[in-house]
Amino acid sequence: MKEAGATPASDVVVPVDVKQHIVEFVSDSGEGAQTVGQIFGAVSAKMGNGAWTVEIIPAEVEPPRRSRAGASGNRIRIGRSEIRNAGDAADLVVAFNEQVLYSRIDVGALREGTIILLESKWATDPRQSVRQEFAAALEDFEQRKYQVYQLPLEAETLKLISDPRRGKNMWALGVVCAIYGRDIEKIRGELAKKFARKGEALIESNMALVRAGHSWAEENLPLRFQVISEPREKPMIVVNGNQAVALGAMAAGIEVCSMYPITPATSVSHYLAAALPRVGGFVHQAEDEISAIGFAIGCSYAGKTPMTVTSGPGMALKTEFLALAVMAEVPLVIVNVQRGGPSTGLPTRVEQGDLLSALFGEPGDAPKIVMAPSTHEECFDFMVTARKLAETFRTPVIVLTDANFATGQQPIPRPVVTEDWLAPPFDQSDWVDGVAPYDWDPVTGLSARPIPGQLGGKYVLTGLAHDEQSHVAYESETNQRGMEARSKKLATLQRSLKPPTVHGEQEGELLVVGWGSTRGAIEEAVDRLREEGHKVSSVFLRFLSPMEPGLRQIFARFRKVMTVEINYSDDLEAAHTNEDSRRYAQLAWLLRAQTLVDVDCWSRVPGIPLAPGVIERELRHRLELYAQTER
Amino acid sequence: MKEAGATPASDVVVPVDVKQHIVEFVSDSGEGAQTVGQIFGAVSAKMGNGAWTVEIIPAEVEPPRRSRAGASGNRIRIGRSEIRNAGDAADLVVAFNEQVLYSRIDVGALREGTIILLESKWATDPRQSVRQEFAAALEDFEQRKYQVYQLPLEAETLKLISDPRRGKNMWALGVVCAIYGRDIEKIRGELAKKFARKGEALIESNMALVRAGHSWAEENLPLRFQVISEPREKPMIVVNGNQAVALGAMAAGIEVCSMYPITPATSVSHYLAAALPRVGGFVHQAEDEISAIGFAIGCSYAGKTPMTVTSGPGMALKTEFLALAVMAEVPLVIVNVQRGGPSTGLPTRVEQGDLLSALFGEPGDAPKIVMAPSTHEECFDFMVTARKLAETFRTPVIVLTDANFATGQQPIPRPVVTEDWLAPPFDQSDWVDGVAPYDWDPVTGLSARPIPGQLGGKYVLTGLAHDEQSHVAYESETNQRGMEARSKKLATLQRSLKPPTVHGEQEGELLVVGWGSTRGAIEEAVDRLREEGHKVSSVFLRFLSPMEPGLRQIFARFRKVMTVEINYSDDLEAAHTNEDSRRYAQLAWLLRAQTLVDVDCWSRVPGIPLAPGVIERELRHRLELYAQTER
Amino acid sequence: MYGLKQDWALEPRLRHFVIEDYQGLTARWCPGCGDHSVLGAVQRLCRDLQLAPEKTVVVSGIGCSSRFPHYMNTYGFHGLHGRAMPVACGVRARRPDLNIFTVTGDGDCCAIGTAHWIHAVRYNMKMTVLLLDNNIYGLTKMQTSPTTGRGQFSNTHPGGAPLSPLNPLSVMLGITNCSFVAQTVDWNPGHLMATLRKAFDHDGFAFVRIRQRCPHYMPKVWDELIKDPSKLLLLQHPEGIPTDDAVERVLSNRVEHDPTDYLRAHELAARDDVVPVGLIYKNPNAERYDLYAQKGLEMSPEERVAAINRELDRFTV
Amino acid sequence: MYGLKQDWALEPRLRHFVIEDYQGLTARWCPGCGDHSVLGAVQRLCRDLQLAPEKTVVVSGIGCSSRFPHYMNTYGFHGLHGRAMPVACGVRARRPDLNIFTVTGDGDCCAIGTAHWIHAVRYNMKMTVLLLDNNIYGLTKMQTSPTTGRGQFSNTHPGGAPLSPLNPLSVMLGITNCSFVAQTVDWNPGHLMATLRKAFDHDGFAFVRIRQRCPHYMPKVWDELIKDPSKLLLLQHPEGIPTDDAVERVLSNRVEHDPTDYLRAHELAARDDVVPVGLIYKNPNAERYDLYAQKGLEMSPEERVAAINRELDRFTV
Ligand SMILES: Cc1ncc(C[n+]2csc(CCOP(=O)(O)OP(=O)(O)O)c2C)c(N)n1
Ligand SMILES: Cc1ncc(C[n+]2csc(CCOP(=O)(O)OP(=O)(O)O)c2C)c(N)n1
Ligand code: SF4
Ligand code: SF4
Ligand SMILES: [Mg+2]
Ligand SMILES: [Mg+2]
Repeated sequence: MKEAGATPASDVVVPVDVKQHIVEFVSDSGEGAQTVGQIFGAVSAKMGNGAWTVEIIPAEVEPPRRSRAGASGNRIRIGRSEIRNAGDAADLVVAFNEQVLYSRIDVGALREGTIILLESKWATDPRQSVRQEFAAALEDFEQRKYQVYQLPLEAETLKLISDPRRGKNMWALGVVCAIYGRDIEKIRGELAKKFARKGEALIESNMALVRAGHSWAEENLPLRFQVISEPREKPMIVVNGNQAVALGAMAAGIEVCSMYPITPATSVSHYLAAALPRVGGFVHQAEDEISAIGFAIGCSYAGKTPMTVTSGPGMALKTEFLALAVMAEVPLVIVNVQRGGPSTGLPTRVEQGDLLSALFGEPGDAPKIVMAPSTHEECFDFMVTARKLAETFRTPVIVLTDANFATGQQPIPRPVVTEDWLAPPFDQSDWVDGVAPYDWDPVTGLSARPIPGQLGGKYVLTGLAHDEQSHVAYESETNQRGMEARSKKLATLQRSLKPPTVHGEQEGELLVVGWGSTRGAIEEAVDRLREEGHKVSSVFLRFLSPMEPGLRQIFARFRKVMTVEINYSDDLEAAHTNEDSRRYAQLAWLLRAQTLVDVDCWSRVPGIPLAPGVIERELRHRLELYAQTER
Repeated sequence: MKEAGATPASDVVVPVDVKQHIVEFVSDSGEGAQTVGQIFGAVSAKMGNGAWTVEIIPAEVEPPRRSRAGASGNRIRIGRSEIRNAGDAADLVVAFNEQVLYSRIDVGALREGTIILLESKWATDPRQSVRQEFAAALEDFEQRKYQVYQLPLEAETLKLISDPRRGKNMWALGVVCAIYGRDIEKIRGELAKKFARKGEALIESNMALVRAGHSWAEENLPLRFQVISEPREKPMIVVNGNQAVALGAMAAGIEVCSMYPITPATSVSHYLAAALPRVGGFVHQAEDEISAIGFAIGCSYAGKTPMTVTSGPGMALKTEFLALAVMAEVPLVIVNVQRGGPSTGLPTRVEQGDLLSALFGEPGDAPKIVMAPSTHEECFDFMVTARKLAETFRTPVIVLTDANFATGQQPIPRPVVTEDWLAPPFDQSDWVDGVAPYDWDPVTGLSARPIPGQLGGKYVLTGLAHDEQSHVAYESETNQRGMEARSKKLATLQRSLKPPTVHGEQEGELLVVGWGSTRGAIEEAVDRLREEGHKVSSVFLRFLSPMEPGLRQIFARFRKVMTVEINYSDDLEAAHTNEDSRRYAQLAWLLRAQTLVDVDCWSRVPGIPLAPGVIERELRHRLELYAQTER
Repeated sequence: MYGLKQDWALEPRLRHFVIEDYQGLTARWCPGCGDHSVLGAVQRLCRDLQLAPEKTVVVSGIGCSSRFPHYMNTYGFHGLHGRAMPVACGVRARRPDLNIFTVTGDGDCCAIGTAHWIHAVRYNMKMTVLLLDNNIYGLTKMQTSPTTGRGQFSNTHPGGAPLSPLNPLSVMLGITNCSFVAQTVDWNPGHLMATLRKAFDHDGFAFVRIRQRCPHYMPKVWDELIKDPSKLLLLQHPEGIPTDDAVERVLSNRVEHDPTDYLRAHELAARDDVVPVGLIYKNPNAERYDLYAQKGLEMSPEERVAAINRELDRFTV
Repeated sequence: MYGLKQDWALEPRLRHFVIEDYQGLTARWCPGCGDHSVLGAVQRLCRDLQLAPEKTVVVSGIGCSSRFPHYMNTYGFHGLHGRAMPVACGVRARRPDLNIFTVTGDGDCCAIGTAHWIHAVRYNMKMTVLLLDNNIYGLTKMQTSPTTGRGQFSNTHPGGAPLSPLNPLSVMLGITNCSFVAQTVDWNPGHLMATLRKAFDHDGFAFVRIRQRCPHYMPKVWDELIKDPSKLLLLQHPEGIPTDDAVERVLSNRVEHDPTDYLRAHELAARDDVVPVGLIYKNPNAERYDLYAQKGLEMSPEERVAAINRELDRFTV
């Protein structure tokens, strides 16, 4: 253990050059570790580093202090080039007490050698129990081979302000900025954004703390890391997935977000509630999720462009209306920010468990478009695409994101919004005489839809089986024809899609298939194995319904195909199942049925994102296993 | 055309011996064709014939008279041995006017040569339009090669009573009884059951009409058919599928049916509403389907045995609570009487469209037991099994029946109810000390559950991720463990199941796989082809989740495997799809994913049961197709 | 598939509408069903007010009564059981130009639709709402509805309904922002028309409970009420539903009632010896959520793109 | 897994319960959260009445307030958001022997749970219902609830809530069979206890709306009410909530109110200048659906088998 304060650093510490580094700030809830973590991420992005910032959130609203349950903060992974996942173990952790640090240890966020900057004041706490806990922890940390530096966090903060809980985060930020050579004047800009309304004085007092931390670290800490960055040419925005979705929604011309609060989807509407009125729309908070989608469907029927956003339990409630939207062909974008299921499950945690229910959740045949962005950029872009597809294919479109996206922040190129994205679905000129409201094209299944107000377009939308005139019809042939038309639309879209791009070699031993927010981690794992010479590639599906074409051909070029997903499957090696009963991961299930390829899977439900190192280990294990069983 | 009344029959008409015959009664709604159809079926059953009776129901409550939309009645198929589906075209139809007959012609219920007994009075109707319609129809019928006999239905009835609308059905019944040599004294018993409360006089006046019709036919109609019957040894009950479900529910010890009305499920609860109070229970009509299942879950949590019953749109609304029941392991029997979907769809019509949503409808992983009875007897038996499995496996069990069962009536052996079927799930002796409320067995995933009132069993049920103590738990391992335990239960049940029995040869060219109410028709079609020497067999799955074991082995013995289902799939020969995009029928999809066998399918959504002849034709076509493409 | 014109403004057209312009498919209700009279009344109302059919939307749920839109020759939305309200509110949200009628049944509104009904009353968005209350589930063949009388036989309560009926009027009066509650009967065309007219003119959520005959399943219940007009209590007031001689001749049991008198409204609504017909309650000061929802409707595409860019500025590093 | 004993009768045991017998996991609400006081009061009530913990079930939905069951050492059901009522009614249906508490929040009860709430009031099954009304969605981090004040900032209405709050008391008074409606505040332990006690003793659905502090998200709203006790109007009546000196000392603003006076109850419920605390309304004659539901509970297995055989007879040919 190093006693940081007591070890004057040599004047010139030569920075260690690193490709990427993972930094965490953890504190009790309310001590502001989240704020400074975000600022650190934003400043790094501004300087041109790749960055991924993810929140550490306690399960309770006001958890007890100095408790594992109360850990609150941020993990920031920065790198020379783009960073697309939260990485493996942390390289450096700033902890405001040893208990919150334990919550990170519990989830495996640390490794041997991790540098810990730990508030030192607990050693002299008036409560004996606290002193003991702290001493025991220090001993334990030494055994775990962490590099601990004690920080006089509160003591130094108190030199500048009277309530250290309102400032030690800034001082700590200063320390970390010194370690990573961050430009602290860039912090000013971030603080100005944050405290715009609260006035210059607050910004200044915070900057003073940052500077103080910075100077202290320069004098007392022998730690310097350099993550080379190149200033960007194009403007970037730093957003989490929910913000990207919200911005994408506005750019898509969506003017109504009809929702009911649910974690982790709510923050999409929090931002939209503030922003939509500024761009000419509003958020409707309905009395429940059923009403939320019903209201959105009403909007869409009336020619306006709505969305609804929710998570697992809310999706369940929307099932009936979703089927109506499919049956009556009402365009609608539904965003499902997936969380841990089933039932209330793990409300704040990540899972990819809603794929099969998105495809097959509704009684009866309800073909619809299902998309899953796999990057932050796609979170934005897919909203625009989804709205376009919804209108063109006259159908609901489900966009599946997840809690990993919701809380993970990343710099992405600033999108250029164009006016035609906003265009209303239709003008109100007269409906073409004699064209039926469901004039299903015999090849594509597509039809144009009339909007109330359009002369000559009058029709009565119904969820009953209906003919081209939207008249209720009980005839066998009519029912078959309507079903066929709706099914054809998916085939039509599928014909317009390109096969997905394989990441890595086009053929080899193992192909890893994924979808959604795991992309960054899976590709990083695959790249590590490739560097070692393994013939592993990966491919990501962004369209799940219809599925992108050409999969069988791609799969055929690999000896073995498997998916990696964050949802439940019976393990390949589990004793309780056999080939007859094994329950596969959700994408694997789809791929098996569609391609008849023996697609294996490795999936887990840890409630946290899959780290690249974890995936790497499992892929390595699979490679060995396949080698044993198949050669 | 034969002018029946005008053609005195020879004294002794020799009856034509037939293996089976299909008779229909059709009238305007309210004219009682349904009543007499049911009586004819019951009497035939009583005499020892196999019988299947199915209602013909108009879509509206009080449709206009003499309209195709208004056709109301019954089809009765009787046979020497057991009859397990409604058959192909009718052999003999009694029609109260020619318009309702057209509605039967429209759905393909008639064939060349079908005998029609048609009310003659329209020829002399005061309205010219009616006379014209009637005349035109007679001409048309001749062209269609039907054998038409005119009946003085109203004229003869008027000889006995003043309002013919309240009696001509009975007279017609007498006619048909004469044709088929039915014992008209047996009718008395049926009438007595029906009119028990209304008094002897009504029964007598109806019997008089039956006798009059009988005599008239003996004198005037040259038609006699003989369907040989053997008096049964064991007592039989005549029930439709919904009644069988309701009786099974009571026999299973279910004391609460918590429901919200929805066609075609409601009749289960109509009967239970009358019967349950007699056997010590009650029907709860909730304010909606969500509340209905919530109430049932509350009952079950409190140690009582409830069920809920619904159809498509109601199932959609139950999605969220169903996931809770899976997550918190609450035993519950859910009956889904499937109807045409998606959305409101075809409320009165048959479909098998809810299989995938039953398995995968809930966001997150929600393994549960899904069963589908394939005969009327199973409709009864599976309720008893379902309740037992629900308790033993501590899980919801979905029983999928459909509108075909709901309205099809059949004689089945009278079940012998035993007391242990009724036993409450638990006594209230103390909970074993130290046993957790979710003491998941590491091999089977099973655990016993405490019931409020049990000393020492206190726990707080939750839909959040939880540990063995039912404490909310956010840890990765706990979440994984809970999921695994719930998944293991399916594997455990699967290990206890036997492979399904193949109908026909154990190997061959084509294996047809089916589920649910199509069994009778599929096996009849298969048998016809087998008689012609085709190597076709069939197999029925009654467990859909988990699936019965040994399927791969069975499939391997056939050159080609396909499913026949009443739900939507892209046709094998449809131009709009290809192997990449074809959307398969629901069971086919499951089988492909699980077995990786290239399971083909033929499925349709006509809203009416698949007739054996239709299936036979399609199988024949498939045999040709396979022969072309594969040899 | 994307349009060109941004606004929904309609060029003025010189058109005159006759009753047939509002008639859609032939109504398939039972003979004598009260829904027929309501349909006729709504069609006459449209004609009298010369509502452009293409600017008129009839939203409904599922039930006999909810087949209403098919029989109108306007735009219609025959949605899900119990869910007419959210759809109608959604249609209204960004379309102040449309005439909206919402048609619902006693099961549709007061059972499965309860939550949406309560909250729609509170949102108070401008529309005319017709509750066709026949005290039974008609379409599904005679199950108890929340408004079914206690002891009444039904298929789900063969021993008689165990609870006294819910009173939709009393329920609504307890909801903040409730702005217009009227009651009428389908078999008094004069009063029905006058009530619909008043409701249509109301600036907010105008709720009319129409006692509707179901001769098919509940002949007795309705016969009694129809045969004895003294069972109806006609509410009169200058602010209320205007009544003419024809109406007053039949409805001799009358009382003055100021519809802004909240407690009196409660008292009247709760009466079960008579059926009060007329305007039970009106609150002209209730807040309107549709006015809130329509904000920003006038923004041009350029303004919107500029505004979105300002949003992106917030995230730009 | 099937049991042997048919009846649920418990042999009498001689046991004495202390407060710790009702304490479950450590409550994880924010410091100062009103839920803590309600939890304490319910635990004291159980102790005072010596309720057998294993015969007591606490049912809830989802929300901060709905974590309640975990902190009790009884049976509990922490179900779905908005769906506490149907579950609690189901528990009651065939178990007259259990003590049932239902705990819900203002979002849980008055937004997503509206339909079940309205109908549970109508069913009037015996249970004690606690609405922990903090005027906000707590668990999901500060969104508008139906009872949020107009203009109040929230994360879904950063410009202020657009509508005046729903009044749960007024809503319930409009429901047929409503039998017990009381209001109290979490920060007056004496009145809270007295109210819970009265509610528990009520034979039917006893609904208590508890104004509950959420210092985390709504410190101002609650501070104002707490600091000025004259904002509370204490209702007093021999039939009402008994009040002692301690309560009366704090609550000096008092009025007599006969809880069986329906119109007066409406008038009081609707007041927004003060918060009436006490028993707003009581109807001892309301019908009870649980009595209907319990029919046949006493039948023996032999009787049931015989009855089922009689049913089979009906179908036998
Ligand atoms: C989710 C759902 N549940 C149930 C039904 C079946 N259903 C159709 S209409 C209806 C009730 C109709 O009663 P009401 O609303 O009073 O209308 P009425 O037919 O009497 O006019 C029911 C239960 C359905 N279509 N959807
Ligand atoms: C179906 C569903 N929708 C939304 C949510 C998210 N959610 C959980 S609690 C809650 C609201 C909590 O507010 P309230 O009922 O007032 O309880 P409080 O937290 O204030 O005590 C919401 C919207 C959910 N769990 N389930
Ligand atoms: S059943 Fe009743 S409500 Fe339905 S159409 Fe017939 S009369 Fe009207
Ligand atoms: S957020 Fe509010 S309601 Fe929730 S625990 Fe904290 S103070 Fe209580
Ligand atoms: Mg009705
Ligand atoms: Mg709340």
